[in-house]
Amino acid sequence: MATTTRTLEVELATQSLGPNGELRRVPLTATPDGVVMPIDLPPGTEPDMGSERMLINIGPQHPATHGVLRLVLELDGETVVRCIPHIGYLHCGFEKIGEYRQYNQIIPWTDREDYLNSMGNNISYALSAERLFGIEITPRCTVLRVIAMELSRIISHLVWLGTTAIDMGAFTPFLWTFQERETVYNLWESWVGARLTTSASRIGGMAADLPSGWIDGLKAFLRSLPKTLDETDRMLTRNGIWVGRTVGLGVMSASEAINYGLSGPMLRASGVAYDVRKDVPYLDYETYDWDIAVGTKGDVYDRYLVRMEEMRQSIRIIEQALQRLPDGPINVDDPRVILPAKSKATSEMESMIHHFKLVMEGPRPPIGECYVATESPKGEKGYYLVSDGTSKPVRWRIRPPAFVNLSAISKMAEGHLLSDVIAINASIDIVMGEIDR
Amino acid sequence: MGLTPATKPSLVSYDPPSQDGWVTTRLEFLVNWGRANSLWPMPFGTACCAIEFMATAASRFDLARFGMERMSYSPRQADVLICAGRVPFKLAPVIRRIYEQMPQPKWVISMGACASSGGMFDNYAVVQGIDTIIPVDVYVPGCPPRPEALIHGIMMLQDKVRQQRSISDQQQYEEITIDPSSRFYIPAAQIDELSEPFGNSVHQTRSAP
Amino acid sequence: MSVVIPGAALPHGTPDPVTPRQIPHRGGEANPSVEALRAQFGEVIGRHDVMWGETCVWIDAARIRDVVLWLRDDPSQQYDYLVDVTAVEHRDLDLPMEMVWHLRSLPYRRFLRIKASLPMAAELEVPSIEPVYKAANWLEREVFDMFGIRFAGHSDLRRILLWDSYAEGFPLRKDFPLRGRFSRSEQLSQALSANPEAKYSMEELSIADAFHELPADMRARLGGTSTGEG
Amino acid sequence: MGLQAYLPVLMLIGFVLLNAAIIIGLSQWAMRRRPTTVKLEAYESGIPVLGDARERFSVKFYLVAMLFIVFDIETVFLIPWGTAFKRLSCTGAVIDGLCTGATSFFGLGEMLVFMAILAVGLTYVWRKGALQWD
Repeated sequence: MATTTRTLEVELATQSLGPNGELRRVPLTATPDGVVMPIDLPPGTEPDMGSERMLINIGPQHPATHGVLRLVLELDGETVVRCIPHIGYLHCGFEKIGEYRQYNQIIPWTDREDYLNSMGNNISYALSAERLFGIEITPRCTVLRVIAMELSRIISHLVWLGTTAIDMGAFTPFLWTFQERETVYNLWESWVGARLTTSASRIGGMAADLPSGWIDGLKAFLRSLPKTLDETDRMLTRNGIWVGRTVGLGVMSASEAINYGLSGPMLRASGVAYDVRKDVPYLDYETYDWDIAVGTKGDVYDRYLVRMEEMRQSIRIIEQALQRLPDGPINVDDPRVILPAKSKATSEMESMIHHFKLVMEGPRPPIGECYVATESPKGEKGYYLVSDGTSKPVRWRIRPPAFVNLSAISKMAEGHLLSDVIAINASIDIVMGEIDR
Repeated sequence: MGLTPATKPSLVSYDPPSQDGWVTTRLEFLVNWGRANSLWPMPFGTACCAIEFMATAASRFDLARFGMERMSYSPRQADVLICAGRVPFKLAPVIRRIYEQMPQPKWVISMGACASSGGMFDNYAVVQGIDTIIPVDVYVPGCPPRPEALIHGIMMLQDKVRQQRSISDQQQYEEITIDPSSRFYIPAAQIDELSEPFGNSVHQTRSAP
Repeated sequence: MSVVIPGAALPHGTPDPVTPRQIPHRGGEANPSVEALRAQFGEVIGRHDVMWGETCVWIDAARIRDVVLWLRDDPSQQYDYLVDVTAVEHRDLDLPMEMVWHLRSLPYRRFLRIKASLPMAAELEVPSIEPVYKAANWLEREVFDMFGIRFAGHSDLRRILLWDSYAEGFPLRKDFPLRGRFSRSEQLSQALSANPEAKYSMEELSIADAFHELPADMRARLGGTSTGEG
Repeated sequence: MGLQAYLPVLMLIGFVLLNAAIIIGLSQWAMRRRPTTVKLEAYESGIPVLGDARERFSVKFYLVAMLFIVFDIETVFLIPWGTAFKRLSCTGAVIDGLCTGATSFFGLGEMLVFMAILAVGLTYVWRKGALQWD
């Protein structure tokens, strides 16, 4: 998209920041008749009078930005000439708070960061903390965690499907998907007590074991979900408006997608069959029989198909996991991290001291660092923990998949129409809590 | 709900304190009834509470029963600003500007612990309660508040709207003037006092063990 | 449209990866790329260790771009996926600050962590790897925003999470208090009273200026070289 | 007698104007304006606006508007023709809905000629590519 001289080929990259981060402006030189000429443009060049450009804000408070993302678009009529994303409107200092909390106290933070996939984040953090402690979890806990992560993937894709359909004018899928999501809310609530901010995992186990009747509730959900998926599929997949608005939009080729660091459905839609569950397996994912959905062209329509197929594969995984769910303890009996049973803690003296010491000081990992990647609905979600032996981490780094996926939006959006930018932004499945941390 | 006796929800009865004319009280009753049952919310949804707000607006906890299913994303047509989620300092001028651009009569519901008091985010980046920036009518506790809790907050707001003397007392709708230098509604000392850490959050700033 | 299969470059018989069990705290066999790096770059590569099954290589910070470029383009390495760029500052301040790069090779299914230590006294400056990986653009901007480490050769180094005229410094540094340096009312008043152009980057202001859309007072403030505060 | 025939239309116009006057008048009377500087500024997702919307737009928007007006008026002419169709295509007088003379194709033919002329215009515009958007 060649920018005309009217768009002022001034140094668009701003090295204009002072040593401690305050803004230094690049001075603009204006010729006598008020035409602003860039510094190094030879004088006398006649700016061609293209049609006027308009700068508009699809700003923090906008129904189509899925949270508080702000896109500044330079429009030529209806075509987007340049798309400049501004993020940080939900920056709440997660990583800073992580250095002031014990390892088990960070778990409530993980489900407020990517609040659509809260159970998945809890377990992903627990996995990286357990590797930092060098703990192997019990078989029952492994299978339970697989069920929880796949269910969390399904409900995250359901919210994405509902809100993307609203962005393109179809309101009813939003009500269907939230109806399904309410059933999963009931399952979470009966298991952990909270609908959205579950904080379900602990280092070395889970907060609680399944209540009775939970498996039947899950089986009922697994019967009703495919019906909703088929209904939405019948409504959207071959719908003329949907196809017309999504095919050929925001195309990313395979090599570009890898270089931009995309991950998850964004990467697989561009034809790269990389899934953390298959390539860097955890929780025995390699023993389940399921396959990855891979797109071909890498446009918004392929991302929609990949996510719909992923939900069906998640159902397959959950059904296999339900068959192999073993009995047995849910917490590993490692006194460094797991509290003694309540009955022993109130009756025996050293259990009480152990309970008090563990709660007051928190578990202490050996000195070291580790990075564990898991497949979150947005992409490769990883927690990089650095410990210096004390009970509070030195560094709690969240590898945000949606943050890296969103960094490619200006490449995807430029050249399309204004309404296509909304569709492309919805296809990236952004959650601002995770992007701004 | 818990400790204080529940306020008597006055759906129909209306007893104006002073002896206004019969016409103005009936007209006020009609205006308040109209406003209370058709509050158009402006969902200022930032974080997890926004997802719970969507669940409240969806078909199971249907907000349409309270006349609020018509979401208005522009402040020009909004009656209630529902701040669902935490507000960082970078977002403070945005929510302040949107509140100022809403026409009177306007109300604010602060949904969730993070909007009401900064919640668990007692750090450098988050506003410790949006009541330091904009006047708030109803605080809904919870993290995130259950849809029933939000609906209870909305019903409390409807009670407040029903009891307002909308025609006879025009002063209550005057726009609050900003102190031009610091652009605050309330004095800076009060903001510092409101944002003081409380409870066990007082000594959470030790990074070492 | 051919599908890119990770692990394609591995010899045909290699088994599929499995969930790692009983990972040793230290030791364990290192990533073959370490020897290749030593052969290629010699003394630029410092020590390496294997922590919880992940190989970590220490290098000289100034040569990061050539190392990463070679790792990506060499047919025997093919580290084509940049996972993360971040920094770590330890609690006792005489330990230097560490830059951390996480790389992944999709064809060879390998994971490598590259570290470089930056002495605190010196100017925190590291060559940017944005020319090698486009993903590094925002990741490096965030490390600059949170730690104050400048990246030489970055196309658009600005603050990404906090607003450009944020005056309290760099939040993730250990000397930065948890609740910020200023009082709450001061933070709030600075956030609320920022001038309108503080909300736009230089790029948008120059575009608007090219079309004579800048209001007079903003143009006056911008015309001079004073900061956006005015 | 002539006015009598137009009574329904005039009542309709009167009611419409009365309705509009009531709505606007009542709200003007009851409303109290409380303008503040920020409230009068433009709303753009909560961010101060840069530049204004009065821009010179490319000509294709104007072109599409003109095409719409042409074919919209074509449909407007269809309506009176439809009401008078029975009288047009009946040689004799129409008595309470029945045609006394022989039916002729005049009514239909007349409209087909009208449509054909506009169809020529449409094909010209279509081939020239004015309907192609980008």
